[in-house]
Amino acid sequence: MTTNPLLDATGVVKTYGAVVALRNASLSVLPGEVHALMGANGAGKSTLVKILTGAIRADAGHILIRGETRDVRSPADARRAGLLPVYQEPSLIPDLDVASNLRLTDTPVEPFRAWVRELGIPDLDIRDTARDIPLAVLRVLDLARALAVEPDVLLLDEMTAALPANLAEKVLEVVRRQGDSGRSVIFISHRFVEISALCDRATVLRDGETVGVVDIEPGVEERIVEMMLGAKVEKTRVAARQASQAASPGNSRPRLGVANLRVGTKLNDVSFDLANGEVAGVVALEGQGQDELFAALAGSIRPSGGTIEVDGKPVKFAHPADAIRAGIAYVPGDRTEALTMQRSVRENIALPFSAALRNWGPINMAQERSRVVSAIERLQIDTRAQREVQRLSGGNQQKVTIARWIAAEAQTILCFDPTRGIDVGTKQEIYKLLRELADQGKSVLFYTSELEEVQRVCDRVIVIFGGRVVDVFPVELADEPALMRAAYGLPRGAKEDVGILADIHSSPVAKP
Amino acid sequence: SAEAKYTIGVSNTVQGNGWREEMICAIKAQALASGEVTKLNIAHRNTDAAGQLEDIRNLISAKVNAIVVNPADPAGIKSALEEATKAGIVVVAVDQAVTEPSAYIISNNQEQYAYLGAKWLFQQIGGKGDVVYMRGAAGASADSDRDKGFKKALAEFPDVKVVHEVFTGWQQDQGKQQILDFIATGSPFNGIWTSGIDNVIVDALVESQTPLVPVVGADNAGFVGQLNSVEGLVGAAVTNPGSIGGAGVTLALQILNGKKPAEQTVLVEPQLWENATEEGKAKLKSVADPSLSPEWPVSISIPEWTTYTKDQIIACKGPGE
Amino acid sequence: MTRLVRRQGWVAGLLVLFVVLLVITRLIQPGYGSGDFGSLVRAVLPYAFAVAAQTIVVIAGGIDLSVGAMMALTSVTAASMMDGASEEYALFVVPFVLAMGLVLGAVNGMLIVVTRVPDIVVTLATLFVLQGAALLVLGAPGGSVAEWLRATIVGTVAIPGLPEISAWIPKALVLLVVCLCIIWIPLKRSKLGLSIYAIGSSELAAFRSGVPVARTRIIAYALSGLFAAMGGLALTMSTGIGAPIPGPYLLASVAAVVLGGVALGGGKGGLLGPIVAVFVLRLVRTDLTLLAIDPNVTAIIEGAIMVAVVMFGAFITMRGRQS
Amino acid sequence: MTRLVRRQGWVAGLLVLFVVLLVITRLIQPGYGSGDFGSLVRAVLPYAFAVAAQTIVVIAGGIDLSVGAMMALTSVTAASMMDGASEEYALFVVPFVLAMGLVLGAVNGMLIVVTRVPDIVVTLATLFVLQGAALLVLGAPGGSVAEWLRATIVGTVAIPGLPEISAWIPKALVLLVVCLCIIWIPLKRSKLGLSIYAIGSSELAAFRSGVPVARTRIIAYALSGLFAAMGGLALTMSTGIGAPIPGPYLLASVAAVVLGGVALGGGKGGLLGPIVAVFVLRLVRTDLTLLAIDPNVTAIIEGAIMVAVVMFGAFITMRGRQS
Ligand SMILES: Nc1ncnc2c1ncn2[C@@H]1O[C@H](COP(=O)(O)OP(=O)(O)OP(=O)(O)O)[C@@H](O)[C@H]1O
Ligand SMILES: Nc1ncnc2c1ncn2[C@@H]1O[C@H](COP(=O)(O)OP(=O)(O)OP(=O)(O)O)[C@@H](O)[C@H]1O
Ligand SMILES: [Mg+2]
Ligand SMILES: [Mg+2]
Repeated sequence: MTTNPLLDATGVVKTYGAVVALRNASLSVLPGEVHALMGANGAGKSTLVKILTGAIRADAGHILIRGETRDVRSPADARRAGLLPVYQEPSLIPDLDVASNLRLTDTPVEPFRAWVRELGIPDLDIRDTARDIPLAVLRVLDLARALAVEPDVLLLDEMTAALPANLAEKVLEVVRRQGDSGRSVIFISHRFVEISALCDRATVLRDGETVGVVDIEPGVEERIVEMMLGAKVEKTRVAARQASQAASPGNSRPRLGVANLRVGTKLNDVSFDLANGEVAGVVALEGQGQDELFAALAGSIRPSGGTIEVDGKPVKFAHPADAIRAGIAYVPGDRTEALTMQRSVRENIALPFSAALRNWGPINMAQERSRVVSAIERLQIDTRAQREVQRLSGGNQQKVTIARWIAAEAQTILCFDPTRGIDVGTKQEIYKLLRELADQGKSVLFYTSELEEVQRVCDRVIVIFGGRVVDVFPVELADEPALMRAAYGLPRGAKEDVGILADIHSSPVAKP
Repeated sequence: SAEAKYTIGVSNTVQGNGWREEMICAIKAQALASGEVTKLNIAHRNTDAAGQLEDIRNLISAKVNAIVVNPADPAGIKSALEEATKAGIVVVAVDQAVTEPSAYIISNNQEQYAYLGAKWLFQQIGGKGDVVYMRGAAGASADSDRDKGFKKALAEFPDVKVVHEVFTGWQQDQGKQQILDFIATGSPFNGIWTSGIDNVIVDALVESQTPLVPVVGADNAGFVGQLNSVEGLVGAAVTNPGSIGGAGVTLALQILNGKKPAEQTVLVEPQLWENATEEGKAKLKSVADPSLSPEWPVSISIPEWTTYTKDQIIACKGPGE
Repeated sequence: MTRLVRRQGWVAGLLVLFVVLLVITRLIQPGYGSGDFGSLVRAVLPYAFAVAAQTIVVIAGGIDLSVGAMMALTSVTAASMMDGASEEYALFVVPFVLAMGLVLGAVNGMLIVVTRVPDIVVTLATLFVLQGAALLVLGAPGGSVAEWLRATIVGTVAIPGLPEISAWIPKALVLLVVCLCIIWIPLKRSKLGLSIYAIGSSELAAFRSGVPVARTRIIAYALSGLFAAMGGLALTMSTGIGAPIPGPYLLASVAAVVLGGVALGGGKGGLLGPIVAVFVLRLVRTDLTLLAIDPNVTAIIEGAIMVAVVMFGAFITMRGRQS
Repeated sequence: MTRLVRRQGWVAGLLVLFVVLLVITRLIQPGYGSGDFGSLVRAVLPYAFAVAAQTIVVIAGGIDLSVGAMMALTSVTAASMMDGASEEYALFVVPFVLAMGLVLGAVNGMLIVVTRVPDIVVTLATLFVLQGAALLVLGAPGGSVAEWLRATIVGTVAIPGLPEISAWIPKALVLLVVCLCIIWIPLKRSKLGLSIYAIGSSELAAFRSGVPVARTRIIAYALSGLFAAMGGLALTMSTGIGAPIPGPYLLASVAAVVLGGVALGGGKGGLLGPIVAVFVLRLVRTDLTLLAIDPNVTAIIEGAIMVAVVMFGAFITMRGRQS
């Protein structure tokens, strides 16, 4: 290789008390390449990005930018050095409008607007306050803001994780072009499709250490996974229910019966049943009413019409506690909505079953402890930093949100994109866990933004569009193209391929 | 000839204090007893000189005929008092002097108050020893006047030493806390001078089983009662009548009726009642009034200046109430 | 347009409330006129500066418990420096005291930034320290003020040919508006102002957007100190003395900030709302005096009004959000 | 064991500080003995209850500015009810006043929950209201207290056969410990306690986890009111009267909560830390008295100590995290 690296970091170390976030990380990025940074949850990817862009200081390590040592002390320094990050969390100032946010960072407005349009948001009013803008759009604005100053190195930390497929696709297109025009991109994602469609090389982190750099070529996936996890994992499809089981739903009442459910203007008319021992998938584009559906079933908002039945009995939820009493648990995609971040893993797991409504009595410590411990073991939660949940990595936090419901012995679990930003190994575990729960007779409603998950986990798929159920697929027919078409509201059997996921290798963004 | 025709405004900047409460009640009772006042307009809250300027100007806006004011500071409210006089309002300052020359003043002599009590105390401990000096509120003008009197007495007794000086803020709980803190240090002392936070000090001495030393306080009902009843307590009460407020109303009405006093300033001189001598004991017995709230000065009236009855001041009702 | 109404709705509401209160005042006291309005403005003056001092740190996501003590210290400093000095000497005293406020405020900010101790704790501690310092400067109220300084807040501004209108423009109001605008308007339009809002809204996001968080916070506290020094000077100018015991400005400033629609979490609101809120609160006090309400009840009424106004505002805001 | 030290490190540090201060006190005043310790405990009593009241709402993610006013109101109520009444009547007065605190606290909580106005605003308003109410009950300090009540905090507990030790156990300390433990320990071990920490940590997450947020918040404020009422009673018991103007308990309670390691954001900390912090702060005051420091300077020193301790704590915490 003749070109010198644009960015070259070696021996980076960062510790938080007893937790070693980075042990010995290195990363070398060439001009014009899209470089993937991969690793399991908690491997240290976000930490490395923050160090490279001056958001936190490393304990040790050398960072060369264009061959020169540079001490990047703050994000402002990083900008001057041509490094621009899009962090895992949105970075716009919530109470300022978009225009002020641009002024604050000296971002030129016109290029920004152009990028926003390019990224698939035609109607942005830059006088809108950031707080009022939906999360997915904010992520895109963050990216556009970075692109508008034409950085040499763009660092994208799980940029696509919270995006609906249509926006994610645009992002991938744009990122690919950055590489083509000679700028470098560091790209973090847990989705292999994106990595293989986009990246030239990948650096793999494990436990804070760089364990390898590989070129992306067909078939490299297995190797990366092996490096990431230190062992070979089976990435097989989790067996769906036996056809015979699936075929006999009539013998018992459904666990959950939803009829003509309406919530405000977002959810117009949704009806379906969820059987005992079934995992039902829900697929929808961003903002089609799925949020409201889950919130209503979880008791956090009141439906404006329709009925919900649990085990054949009609119920009305005024509070999540009512839903919890009815055995319904809700796992949000955004962990901060579920966890009390300053409290311990134990308290977080114990909270739903201990702090039950109308029961202020003493906690049965021994019983609580045993239930908590068994849930932690079951999900193999990394408890090194268990005194405060906020110190766990994203993936481990997500495991806690699921563990609590296992400890609480919920009968119905509503999972809203539970694998968002989770590494492949953990994902497999979660798929397996959901199947196991189903085998024990529990019911799972599973919304996902990653269509390939559907066939791994679900028995059946409910597709929602415009606040209505537009189709219900048996799992055998629910391949990604079919789901994608249905999600866009197209009738089954329509011809056009929609989106990058329809056929990855012939789409224009694929590598030559 | 007394027909009700005047509105009187009142401005006071310390609330929740027994002395000031007696002052307000005396104003109300005197206004009622005089029969010449239709309405009292009372601005009574905890605030500073700037707040009192605001209150006085509001009273000017309310078009009162006279203002009785207990100044937060003698100089700080000059401008508003001047405006009041210009607007034809009679201004009477009570309790403390003001620098505005057009205002009439009827006041307790604060410097003399401290001097009398301190001198008695120093004599009582034999002209030498350690005394605790429990002042009022830091920065209050009555406190600095009293400090002058105290220092004057102290200068006359070179062998008397102040071992401990604190500001009680004229707060009972704070004063008690401070003396408890001081007792807790185990430092010896021969006498205590207080700026009117007195009965809780005696309580503290009794509760902590410290030998009783001479205590000087004000003529508050509780303290006067203690001087009469607490075994072995030697002490003196210096009068500082809160009923001066009633006198202020009388003076204001006299001026409104065209009877101006010869002097712009009328001083009410304090008296000292002690229980070290037999005649002192008799005097203290005669003035004691257990029916009063312990924080109220027992001198609830000032001869020649107030005409209300004891029931009226205790009822604390003004005209129209 | 609707955006403007939405954004400035709270301030507009307060202005309406103020006008309604003025009308009520005229009903209670038919003679209430321009002179009385002048009195109101002079009463507002120290409160307004205290509120400005509080507003700027609250917008920056902090709180300043030392506002009242800072005013006391600057007030006694000014009064004791001018005591017995010539009229011209005051020309030096004023900038000196303002600089003193700026520096003390910056010290507050630096302590917060460097020690990482929460603002509420640091300013609580400086409250004690400044209060003690004020007592060291002047043990009792005293000092004096230059005549020309005192004159700047007495009387009205003469607009030739318009005696009617000029009677309603007290000098104190002009002084207040000038002092506030001279700092606030350039600030609001500068990147510094934007940065202050940014760190108040989200410190992390501001840091990641390249805002020098520490420096911005220190400047916010320094400006707060400057406003507090103006408040101290206003106290000295109106009373003619310096008083070492802090007046009721701390609680009043927090109350007015809240009433003025500035979120205590930071990042939101402006200066106009809190200033109008101060006018409202002072006028309420005037009305209570005019009505000769039992003084022990006035505290209850003032508290109740505050809850009522803020509750009403919250109600309106919620309705607005639903529709 | 190390876990315990780490978890309770802050509290342990404060305890060490307290012991060091005691030793210093003995050095300054060799005669400092058990009787003086008794005085210290009696001085601590009202502060300790004020701090307990503040701690519980701060853990629940709020703040209560009305603590001092609530103490004043309960204190004057108790004192005026007992004034001239029989000794037995006090047996009724005590539970009545405690219930009053509980109800007033609950009203605070309900106002916050129902109106959704921020806690700092609501309790600021109730501060004014309660202060006014206290003045209506007693315009000036007054009332009295039953002798047996007063006796419960005077003297020491007699442990037969151990006069040495029992001299160091003042009744006031026993009363304090009993009152705090009787509420805090069951709370800590109950689901209610878990819920209070949960809403302080994240309201949304607690709501989603089935915690009845509104009810938990109301209960937290009610318990705060109960502690404040205990504080009011303690005031009446130690002074023998009720005083309508709030003492310095609000600022002191915030200071001690912070010094005691309870995060002002909520969800963290316990009761022990703030209580030890109160003892430290009072002992500092004793030492300053012993050293006969100029009273104007003591305020400065107390402020400086507060910053220093919290700074030192922050420093230790940061080092601990790095190693
Ligand atoms: N502020 C902190 N305090 C303590 N530990 C931390 C902190 N931030 C990160 N860590 C720890 O550092 C490790 C690396 O975290 P990091 O967020 O970099 O992981 P990641 O690779 O981005 O994981 P994910 O894919 O889940 O986002 C984790 O073990 C995490 O618990
Ligand atoms: N984070 C939130 N998001 C949406 N609504 C909320 C949230 N928190 C509370 N609420 C609403 O506030 C109201 C009160 O909630 P809370 O959980 O505290 O009720 P509760 O104490 O159980 O009341 P009750 O006992 O009367 O049923 C409910 O109507 C609830 O919908
Ligand atoms: Mg990450
Ligand atoms: Mg992640």
